[in-house]
Amino acid sequence: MIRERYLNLAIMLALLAVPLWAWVSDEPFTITLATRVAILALAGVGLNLALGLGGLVSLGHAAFFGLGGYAMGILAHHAQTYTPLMESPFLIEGTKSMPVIWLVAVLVSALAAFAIGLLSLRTTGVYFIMITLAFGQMFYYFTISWPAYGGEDGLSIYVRNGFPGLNTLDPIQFFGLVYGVLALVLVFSATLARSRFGLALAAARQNEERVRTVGLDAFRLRLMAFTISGAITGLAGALMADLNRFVSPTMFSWHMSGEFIVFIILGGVGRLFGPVVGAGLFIILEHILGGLSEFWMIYLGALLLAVVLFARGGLIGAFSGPEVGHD
Amino acid sequence: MKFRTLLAAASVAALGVAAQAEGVKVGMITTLSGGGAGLGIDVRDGFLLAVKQSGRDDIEVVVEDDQRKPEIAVQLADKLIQSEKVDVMTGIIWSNLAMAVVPAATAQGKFYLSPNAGPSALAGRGCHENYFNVSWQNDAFNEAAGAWTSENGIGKVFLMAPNYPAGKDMIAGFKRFFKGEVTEEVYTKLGQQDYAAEIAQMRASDADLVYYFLPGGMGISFMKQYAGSGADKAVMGPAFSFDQGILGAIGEAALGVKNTAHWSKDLDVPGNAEFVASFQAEYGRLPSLYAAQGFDTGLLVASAASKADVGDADAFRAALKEADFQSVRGAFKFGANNHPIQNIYMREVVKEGDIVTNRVIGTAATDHTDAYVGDCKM
Amino acid sequence: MTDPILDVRGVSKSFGALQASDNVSLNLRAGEIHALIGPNGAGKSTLIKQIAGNMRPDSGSIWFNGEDVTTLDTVARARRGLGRTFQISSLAMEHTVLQNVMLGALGHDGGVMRFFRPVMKDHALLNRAMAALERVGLVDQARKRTADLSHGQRRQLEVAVALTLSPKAFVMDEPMAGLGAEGSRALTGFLDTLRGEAPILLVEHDMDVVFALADRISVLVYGALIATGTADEIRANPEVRIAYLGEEEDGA
Amino acid sequence: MSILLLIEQVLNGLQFGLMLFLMAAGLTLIFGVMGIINLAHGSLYMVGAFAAAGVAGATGSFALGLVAALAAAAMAGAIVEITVIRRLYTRDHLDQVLATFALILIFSEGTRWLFGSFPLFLDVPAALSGAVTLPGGIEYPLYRLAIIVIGLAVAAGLFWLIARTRIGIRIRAGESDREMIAALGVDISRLYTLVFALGAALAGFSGALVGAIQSVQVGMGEPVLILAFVVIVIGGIGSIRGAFVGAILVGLTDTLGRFLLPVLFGFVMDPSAATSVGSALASMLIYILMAAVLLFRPTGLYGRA
Repeated sequence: MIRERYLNLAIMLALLAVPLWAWVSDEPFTITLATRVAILALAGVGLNLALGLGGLVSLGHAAFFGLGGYAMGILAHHAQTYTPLMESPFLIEGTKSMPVIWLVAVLVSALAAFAIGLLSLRTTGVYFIMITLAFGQMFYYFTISWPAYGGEDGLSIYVRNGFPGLNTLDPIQFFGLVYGVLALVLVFSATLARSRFGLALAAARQNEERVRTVGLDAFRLRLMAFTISGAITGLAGALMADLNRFVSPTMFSWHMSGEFIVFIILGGVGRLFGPVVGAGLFIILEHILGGLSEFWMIYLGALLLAVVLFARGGLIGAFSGPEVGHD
Repeated sequence: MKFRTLLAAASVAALGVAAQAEGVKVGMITTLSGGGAGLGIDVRDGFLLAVKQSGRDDIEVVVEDDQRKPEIAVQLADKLIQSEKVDVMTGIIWSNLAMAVVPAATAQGKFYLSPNAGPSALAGRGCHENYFNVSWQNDAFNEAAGAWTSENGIGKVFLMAPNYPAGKDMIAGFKRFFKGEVTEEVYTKLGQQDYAAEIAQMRASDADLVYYFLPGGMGISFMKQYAGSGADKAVMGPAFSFDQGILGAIGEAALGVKNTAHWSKDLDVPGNAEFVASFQAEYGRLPSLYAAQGFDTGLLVASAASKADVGDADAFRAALKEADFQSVRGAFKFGANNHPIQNIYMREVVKEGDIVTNRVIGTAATDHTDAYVGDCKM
Repeated sequence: MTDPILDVRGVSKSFGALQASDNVSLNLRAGEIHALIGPNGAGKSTLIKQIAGNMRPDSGSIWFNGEDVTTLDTVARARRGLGRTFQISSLAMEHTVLQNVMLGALGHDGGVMRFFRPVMKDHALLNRAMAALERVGLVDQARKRTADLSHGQRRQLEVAVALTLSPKAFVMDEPMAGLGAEGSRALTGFLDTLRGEAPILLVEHDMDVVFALADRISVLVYGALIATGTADEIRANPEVRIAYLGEEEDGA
Repeated sequence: MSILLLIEQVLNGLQFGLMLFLMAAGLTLIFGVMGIINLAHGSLYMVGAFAAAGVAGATGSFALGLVAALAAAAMAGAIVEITVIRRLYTRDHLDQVLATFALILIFSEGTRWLFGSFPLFLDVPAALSGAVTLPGGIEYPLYRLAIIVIGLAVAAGLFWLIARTRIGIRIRAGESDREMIAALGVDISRLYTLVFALGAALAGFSGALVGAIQSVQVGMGEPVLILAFVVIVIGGIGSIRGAFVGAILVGLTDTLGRFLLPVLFGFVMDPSAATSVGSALASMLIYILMAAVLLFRPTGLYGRA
């Protein structure tokens, strides 16, 4: 058994080494794949705050992923066409600057998560799963039938947005940026888990009655967790949109929400680096299995089933043994 | 997602093909799994059949499955361009996927040949010298249908399409050439499967004709429900809801329905009968509209490859623009915006033996060109 | 006489035909241990739930520290200083022992929306938490996972968590349940010293404990209070003897 | 817009709702008795439709197709219960979501592997084709009328089964206390397999019925699945009566919303924008309904707290 800390370090190094190797050997597509892993991992890390730490099984996180994506799409679209976002009561222009877009993406998805959380956290268990799913679908159908920003066609952004001091069009530099964001969010996530809030949230997951009996409001804790979680997933959405230079309603589809959960499960529920491992494994499988058979999703399904039924700790659990309490 | 089909033979010299700097590498992104996979499979099979029949061994095709997800398509495009270093791209079935992939691909200097789908944005202001549409502009079949409807003295029409951009394009196309009155215009939810509410409206309407665009399963559901509803209005639509793959699922409910298309398997033009026979021999099923488009796209690549070296982009582009191949649709050439100028035919669903299929009954539009060519500044 | 800290006034609660609380009035004064006894199914748990805020009475009111708290929920009552322990241990089982008392300290401090400083290095909270563990004698177990504690240790931890809150009153639902003779004796001694800090409403089955600790005893039968008084008064009460003590002897 | 048209639309909503009920009843039964959240319920619907299309295509008999749909879906359900679901009873909802999500992938791609990518043909039986004239002069498709009748009959049958039969008593007992029923000496795992197969058969049956008027294709179960979830959440998970009321509510809301919203918006904006905005809103209407219900009753209309 390996200490989880060293395993985490190895994971981050591997995620860095693969694209660097690809950069040296001029395999830009591998860098793109690694970037995709990092972004999906980021979305998973966001969900894991709600799901792993808070025990909130959200089947609607695609809503925040999509909102982040559309925050990028809409801002960049207006900048690209030189049309203002709105003129009255005050002028808002589009932008091609990543930091601004990220900020908007985080704020918008946090706001949405707060509103959705306010309604859906009144419910628990299956009701919570289903109502988050329904909210996700609401966004999905809304974007499809809302004509202003392309409807089902989505929005294409021809040139990747800029970040001060970097050439984001260069795959390895964009990867570096995404990797940096992922690392920061992982640190934040670890800090959060060890903070006062993290302690109380984790306790609320295990025993709501206990938390209430010491005078802490479990609902408020969960609402905050859900909001932060949504914000991070929204940030991932903005990055994904920039990777693809494209946004569309499929970012809101419930399959997306399902895949986020799959990352977490493959890696190991509640593990800080679970989503990173899960996303990596998912992308690798997609490529290996996809190369073997047109019906690769059957094998993916079978593997997923096997992990759920027989390997509950996920991949990290298999290597580092059962989880130990944070202290 | 890698279905690599290597058609390059072992030795160029052994087969005596004129020495060229390099062959053409084609990257095909199409839908091979999930919903709508039938269309992609037909395009792929038609394309590969054309390449095979061309006898050229310098065309290599890499086929990838986009699962009908735009994100996947974009990633595959990155892969084909960055990793496989293809020269020509093709294969995308859906407008929204095309909008995601094509602008970026052409901006990176790749050729893109559309074997299906022609969003208006790519025909007008967003046109590009490296983008060739070998199928149709989205509005085309509908414009022809609108013209035909007016010419045949039908005055009142009920219009229906899903509430998404392609649906609205199609309805706009019909209205552009239709001179009569639109009594109702209904937009349904994308993916909707139950049309009882809309059919009730149709029966209550005083329109003479129901014109609708509902691709894939939506069209199947609608037609089956319409036929059982007792509604007696004539029905018409673009060919997408009445193509071979779909008629099998609708069955006799579709008999008599008119639809517009640029191709039909009974179309009497040189090469078409041979195409239908060879496709059937190769794959054991009747070719669809999509197979025909894939086939023509394959012919186009082969014709351009025989005229120019793909390394010389200007020469290759000129060779593509000549469209010097025997289209299974008959006369075919590219307009100023690299979109087809072609005939659009009116077809009727008939029964041949046990098989429900289409028959050409007339020409709805001759040498039809799209409405956006004027917006294209190329 | 000082106002009671906790004052239950004419509380009734029924589930369909079952009258779980029948116009119950009782109070808890500073410095006392008030034991609530009654046969199984007498409605003790239902009454405790209404006092702690898990359940709203159909009629009547509950006053805490001079304030009507009838409509307030558990969280609000806890924040006003109601320290409760459960009949069946209710702890965060995956957390360590220390983390559980830290949670209590956090509840007392109230500043939970803090995201960056590691909570387990927060000295103010740690001191409060460790002091509580010290008092119940669990310091040596601080780093253990709560799920790995023995049954008795969990009961001690429950009390420790309640202590971290520095409550104005304790409500303890059978804290001795499942403890061995040794543990029971230790806890009895501890509760005896605790009453000076805050009064205790004690639900308990063990009559020896009740008679040893309680300043006053209330007897609940079929949802209704049949008697309240000192240990001697209760012992002497014929109604209690018939309805409760007699039955207890038969049943035991 | 005439009053007759409105009545016809109400009938359509009713029919849609009853169809949803068949799906939702199985889902809610399985949840109520076993506490299992089954995302793969839509796959069983698809299995039913494909089995019906396959058998009806081969034999020419719609009735045989229906029988095949019931058998195939029940069998698939039983196999799934024995191999997978059985291991999930003691797990949390997260594992159930994941495992049944995996089952969706396996079922969908497996069906495509067996039947290919093109939609299958399944038609309304000749005896039920065409339309009938109802009192008041409404012409209504006979097949949809048949669906209404069948849906009501199945609903009545289910209520009877739950309330009156020995199986129903066991189901209700299992619902309230798993250990108690095991103590009574009832073979709990057989009961669970039976209930799961019954739910699956209901899904397969509705898949086959709907397959005759819709497209029989891979992935057809998913939109219906999500609607069925909305239904049982509105009705209260585990309650058959809730599923019935929820299904009718969703059916009517969706159908009438699609029809009326564009008309309503037509009063305040131009027709083209009105249809666009109206249908956009209509597609979200049932989710709004669901959110509204949960706002006031977090466990649904007939849910237990």
